[in-house]
Amino acid sequence: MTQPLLEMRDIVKSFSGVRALNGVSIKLARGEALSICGENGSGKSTLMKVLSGVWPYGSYEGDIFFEGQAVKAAGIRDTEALGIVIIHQELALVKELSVLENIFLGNELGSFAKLNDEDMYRRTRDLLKRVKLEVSPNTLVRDLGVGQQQLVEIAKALNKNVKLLILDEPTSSLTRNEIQILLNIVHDLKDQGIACIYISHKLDEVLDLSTWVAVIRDGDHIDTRSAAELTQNDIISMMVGRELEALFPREVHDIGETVLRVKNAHAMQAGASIPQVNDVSFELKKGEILGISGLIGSGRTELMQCIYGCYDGRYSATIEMQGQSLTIRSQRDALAAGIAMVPEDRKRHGIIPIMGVGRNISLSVLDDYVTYLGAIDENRETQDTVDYIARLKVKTASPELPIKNLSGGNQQKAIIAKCLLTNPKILILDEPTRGIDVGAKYEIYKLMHALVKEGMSIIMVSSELPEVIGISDRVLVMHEGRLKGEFDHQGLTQEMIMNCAIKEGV
Amino acid sequence: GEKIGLLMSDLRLERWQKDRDLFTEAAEALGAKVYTQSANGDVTTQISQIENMISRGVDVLVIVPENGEVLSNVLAEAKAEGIKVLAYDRLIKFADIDLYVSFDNIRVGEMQAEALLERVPTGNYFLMGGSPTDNNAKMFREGQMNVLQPAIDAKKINIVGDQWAMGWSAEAALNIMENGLTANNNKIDAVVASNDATAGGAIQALEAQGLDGKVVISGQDADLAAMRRIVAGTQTMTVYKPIASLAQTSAQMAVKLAKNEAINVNGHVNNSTKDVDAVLLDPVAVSKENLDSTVIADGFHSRDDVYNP
Amino acid sequence: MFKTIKTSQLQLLAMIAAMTIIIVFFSIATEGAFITPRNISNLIRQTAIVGVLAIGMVFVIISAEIDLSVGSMMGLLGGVAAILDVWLHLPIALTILVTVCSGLVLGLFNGWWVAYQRVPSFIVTLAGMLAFRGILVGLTDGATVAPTSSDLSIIGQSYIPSGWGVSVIGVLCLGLIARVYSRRKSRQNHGIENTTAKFEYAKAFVVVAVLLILLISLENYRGIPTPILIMGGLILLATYIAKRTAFGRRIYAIGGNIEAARMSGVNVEWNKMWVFGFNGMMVAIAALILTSRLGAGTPSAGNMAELDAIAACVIGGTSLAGGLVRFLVPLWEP
Amino acid sequence: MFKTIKTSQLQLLAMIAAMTIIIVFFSIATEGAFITPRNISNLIRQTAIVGVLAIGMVFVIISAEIDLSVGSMMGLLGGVAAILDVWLHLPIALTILVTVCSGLVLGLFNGWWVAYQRVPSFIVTLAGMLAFRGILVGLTDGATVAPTSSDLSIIGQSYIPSGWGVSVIGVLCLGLIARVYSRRKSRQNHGIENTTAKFEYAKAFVVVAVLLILLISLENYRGIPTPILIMGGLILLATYIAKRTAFGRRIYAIGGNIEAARMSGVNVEWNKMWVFGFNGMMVAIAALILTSRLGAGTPSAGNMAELDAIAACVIGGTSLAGGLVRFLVPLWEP
Ligand SMILES: Nc1ncnc2c1ncn2[C@@H]1O[C@H](COP(=O)(O)OP(=O)(O)OP(=O)(O)O)[C@@H](O)[C@H]1O
Ligand SMILES: Nc1ncnc2c1ncn2[C@@H]1O[C@H](COP(=O)(O)OP(=O)(O)OP(=O)(O)O)[C@@H](O)[C@H]1O
Ligand SMILES: [Mg+2]
Ligand SMILES: [Mg+2]
Repeated sequence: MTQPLLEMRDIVKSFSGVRALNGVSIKLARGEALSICGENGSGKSTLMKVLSGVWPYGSYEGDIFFEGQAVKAAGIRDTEALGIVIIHQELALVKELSVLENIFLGNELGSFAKLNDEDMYRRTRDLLKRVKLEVSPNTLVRDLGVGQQQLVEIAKALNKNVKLLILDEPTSSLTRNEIQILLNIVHDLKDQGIACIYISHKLDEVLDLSTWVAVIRDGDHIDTRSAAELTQNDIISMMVGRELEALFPREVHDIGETVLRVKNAHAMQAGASIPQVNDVSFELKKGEILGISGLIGSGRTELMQCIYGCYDGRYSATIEMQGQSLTIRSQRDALAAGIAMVPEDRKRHGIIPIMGVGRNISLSVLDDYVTYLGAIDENRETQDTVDYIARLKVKTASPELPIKNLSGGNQQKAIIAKCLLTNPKILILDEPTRGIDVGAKYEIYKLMHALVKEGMSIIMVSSELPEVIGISDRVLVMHEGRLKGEFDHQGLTQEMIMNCAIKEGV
Repeated sequence: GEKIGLLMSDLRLERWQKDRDLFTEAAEALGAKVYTQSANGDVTTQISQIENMISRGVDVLVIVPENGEVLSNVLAEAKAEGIKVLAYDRLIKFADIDLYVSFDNIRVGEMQAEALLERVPTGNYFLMGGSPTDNNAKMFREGQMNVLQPAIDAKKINIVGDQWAMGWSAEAALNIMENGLTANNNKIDAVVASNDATAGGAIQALEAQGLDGKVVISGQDADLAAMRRIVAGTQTMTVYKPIASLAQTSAQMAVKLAKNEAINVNGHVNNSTKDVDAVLLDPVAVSKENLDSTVIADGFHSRDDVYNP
Repeated sequence: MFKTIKTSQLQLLAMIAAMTIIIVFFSIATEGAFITPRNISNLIRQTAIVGVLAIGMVFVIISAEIDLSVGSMMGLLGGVAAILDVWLHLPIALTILVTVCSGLVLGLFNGWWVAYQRVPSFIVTLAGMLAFRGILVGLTDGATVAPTSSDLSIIGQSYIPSGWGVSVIGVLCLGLIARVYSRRKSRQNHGIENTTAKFEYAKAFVVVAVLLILLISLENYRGIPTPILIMGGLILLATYIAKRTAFGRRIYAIGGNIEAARMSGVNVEWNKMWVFGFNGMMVAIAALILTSRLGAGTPSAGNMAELDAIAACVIGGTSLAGGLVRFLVPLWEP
Repeated sequence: MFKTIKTSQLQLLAMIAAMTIIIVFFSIATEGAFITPRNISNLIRQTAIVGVLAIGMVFVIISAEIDLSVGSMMGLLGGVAAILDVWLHLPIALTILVTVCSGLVLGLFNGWWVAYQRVPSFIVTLAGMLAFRGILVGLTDGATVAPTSSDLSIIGQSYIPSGWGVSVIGVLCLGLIARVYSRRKSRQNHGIENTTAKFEYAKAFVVVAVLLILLISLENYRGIPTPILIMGGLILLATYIAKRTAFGRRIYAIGGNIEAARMSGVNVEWNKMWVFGFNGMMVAIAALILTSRLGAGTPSAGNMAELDAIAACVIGGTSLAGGLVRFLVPLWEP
């Protein structure tokens, strides 16, 4: 390594006394890619926030050098001027603005008094083509799915004058195709001499892309090694501190009779007459994990929303549970019937940011703790939430810490805890392991198996094919709102699912 | 018949509802048609309402101004259209108006002070003014001081507090009085309150100290609540402005203005633009002794209402 | 195993400092008259009405809505109370009951439009502001309705006899210390690290001290004013609802993230409507105090009171953005 | 190539329907007096002040803040204008300049507290509401400052001579059609799919027709009232700022997701401060119209005007939550 482009030395960052980073050092040259691996809450995002100026100079200890110069950024604008561009783990798009407006936000073309919309339009279109996103530049971001929004973020970053691109878990909400697009883009950038820092829990991507892999555990820098000499298992053992026997624990389930029967589900896009879910019928059996796969926008989330009673357009579906027909008009009806759902968009539908972790977890079952005079039995409540925090290994300083201060993966675990506390018969998980580290994923899979053994049934929507294949007993594949195929897990391969998900016709 | 636009400042108060009813009745008896609007205490609303009346094509505007100094521009328009303007109860300044019908406000203040001074020639006086933004409130105070100043100079009476109740609000008066009593250790002998609403608030504070009926207090408007307090002995006096005569006189004058007939005036008041023709009516000081012969005899309140609440 | 967060120490110091400054400032400004028992009694008596309004408003604001109609509604309900008392000579208990129920109904009506019809609360309550005032003028013909019965005066103008006051405050102080103790105990049981005992007890001690000083000043004048007792009781009730009941928790969740609350099975509409209902009852109680204090129902009563109430909430720490700060009375946080 | 969304067709129809209903209703209610040219002239003249305030307020609300001080500020600036005119006899141009600059300064002052000191705008402007009113009473001693010079009256009370009015409206109509045409052209050049030509021209035609009908009614009375011309000009300016400048776009972003805006490198504080600054200038212009209409500066002027302005914004479609609806005047969307 000659003159490194970036060097971070002994970075220490604490939040009200708790050390999130404990002396981390990294180095990176032009044209190289560095992956940072670590469990949820190990401090990866925090390190990147220090680098990009979100935490300004002075709020951390240690030194940062970029192109040989010490960086003392007061804010994100300073680092952007240097050519450091970050795509945050939590999406930073303005939902009310269009794709075009978001991409150029803060960097608008044109003079002070007049914007040059034509040029911006042309450039946006080119950028969207580059990330292979087929939407109009004038679409509002709120009308895009999470995955599409992620692509917009990437386009936005590409639009800037970038020397160092930081991607904080960019692929957690993408399917295989988009991930491939993204990986290709990053490879191109590397060839152009642009450096990348890449954070992901998907180790195959990490090995595919990186020159170097740095591992962080609990804020401590474990090691940085050349990617060429590492295997996935090496990384895992560095991250977790022990060996995992298998990524996907497979267990035999004792599958019983049908508990849920969904017939003729239809859903129309709000305000238009484009079907999102088109005549879908399926069954779920007791003690079964049912995987649902498909491309982004294939209507999986919408189908789940129909079952959970929270789709916000027109929809209809006949739902039978254990032979009884059910009318589910709201989330409350669903919960009362024993159906719980972990939503896809954690920030929007999952957490109450300012509430404590514990109180987020107990929100759905408050009625169970009510004693006299509407009072909550806090003793019992705390007992249960603390139990679940321990059981799911949610990493939090205290159950009273506002949930917004938790790392993304730990927020996800807290939401799963919330659903489990309702003691559901049917658990719907929409992208349950998005942004969760391998260790925790493993825990969640084991938990799913345990739950199913207790007689629960699980529907899991997932864009990660290995996960779908590795965990489910049965897999449904959706395409453009229709059910396209049904597979048993025995002998199922990723190619079979992809073929089914992409193929037109029956 | 003649079209009369009646523009009230604030119909939310009992006092002005009476004015409206009496005026309308008298004017319609003379064959005129009356359109009424209330500005609910807002100056810009009143201006808009005057404009709307002009475009309705009325012959006379009878205005109770919310603020008598801000109507110059809009009244210039009325003048240009040949519409006559009568200022009702409150003077309109900086404008070419045709007639001013009112009670003598300075005289009201004098009556209040005289009544109190007669009963308590020496002692501590507390001044409870009306709304600080109301010009009439200042005229009342002027009248009060006309009477009180000689006694102050002679060191017979002592002013121990001087406050203004925002918006003539009873609640504000109550708080002011409570604090006033506290600051003076209850050593207050007379309260010069400018109207019955503020008097009502002050009396609540006096009552809490067991001073109601012991401290003399004035008022104005002859509200029903005030009449009952006078009967009960907690309020000393009020100034009764026979609204009936104000309303009826104004109605007659308005119709005469509309018909371009001559008018008998009994005074002139300068409004910074000209000496306006004025008809000034006499207010009446009402206390326990003469309430039957004035307020009740006029039918302003019924005997039953006053004596049997 | 877990740690607790310690921002509240600062808060406490800030409050004590602010109080000291205010007291010193006014004492100097009024040449000592400010800290006489009688003046303290006056001061807190005069804040009772706004205080009660603020209690209801806090809930509305925490659920990320606003109520601009409270001033007019207080005027209207005060008028209703006066009419029941003066014109209809109803017994005091019935007057109170009818007024509070009317408040509940008006509040629920506002809330129904906001929650179920999805009209922004700003519009609904702006309309309410105009409508309620109009109804009041219509009901009373713009007249002052007076004089109220002596029974009604008790609510706003009387004092609690000495012995009672002492016991009330005594019970409060004991209750507070008991609560601090039991909470520490339960935290320990769940392995949540406690703030240092010294600090928690210091806090409780400050509260007890303030209450006792207040009690002594008030007893030195005439005893605890009834409206203050009412307000105190309502504050306790509101604190209880906000912090100990499922309803309070849900409101907080709705204000924090309405969509996530809905996904968690919270009946958003119902809870929102009842927030307005509760607010309506608080307005009714404030109206009773007002009418009792004035000895009359007047058509202009409560003008602009909504602004005072909102200001009290905001300055007291509830953020308008909804649910940011959860304590009506930070000192009461156990 | 891409599709554009067509919800605006419905919007257009709804607006036309609403207008028709209102006109018919009032015509009947007022026995025909409603649709006389003179009354139309009155009506739109009377909305000018609230209209101008609403223009500034829209920006504040879009950036997810609130300004409760505009009523008091308008009172104060109106008083300042009256003092400059009545007491100091300044020439009209100087009076306007000083008033507008004072508005800018007051607005920036509010904005500085909100943006840089992070005090919630609710508190800052509530304080402003009280302070500005207090300063006004202090300046004028609670008296009305009158009468203003005849020059000042021009702003609020005069009319644009007939010929001028026709040309102004004519230019507007031509400009509008030219804009529709050039926009279609440029979209075509860039391969953006256009809505059908018929629809776009129909829309432009409706706007032109409404403007012409207004013009005819107004000319039938005295011509276009100056305050309406001012308001119209400011609406054009505001629409331009909101839709065609980087400042406007950034305000939307700040209102929509302040964190995202900050992450995108938008100088959030600076832009917020200037939103209040712009609002201050609008308040100053409204104050000039007000003083000119009143022919005086009065201490109670502008009371509660903040509520009217906020209501106008909310009803006009800006969501209080900030930035949800982006059109100041839907009809003007080209
Ligand atoms: N603003 C904050 N206040 C308090 N603690 C914080 C804050 N931000 C982060 N933390 C804590 O710092 C630690 C590191 O968080 P960080 O977000 O960097 O984790 P991460 O490695 O990115 O995890 P993930 O893989 O889940 O994204 C966590 O324990 C988190 O709770
Ligand atoms: N509010 C909306 N308005 C318009 N289009 C929408 C809206 N919400 C979603 N869509 C579109 O609907 C399609 C389906 O969305 P969604 O992402 O929920 O499907 P999915 O199969 O669950 O995909 P994934 O979960 O992998 O993102 C997408 O094309 C998305 O752009
Ligand atoms: Mg992270
Ligand atoms: Mg989905």
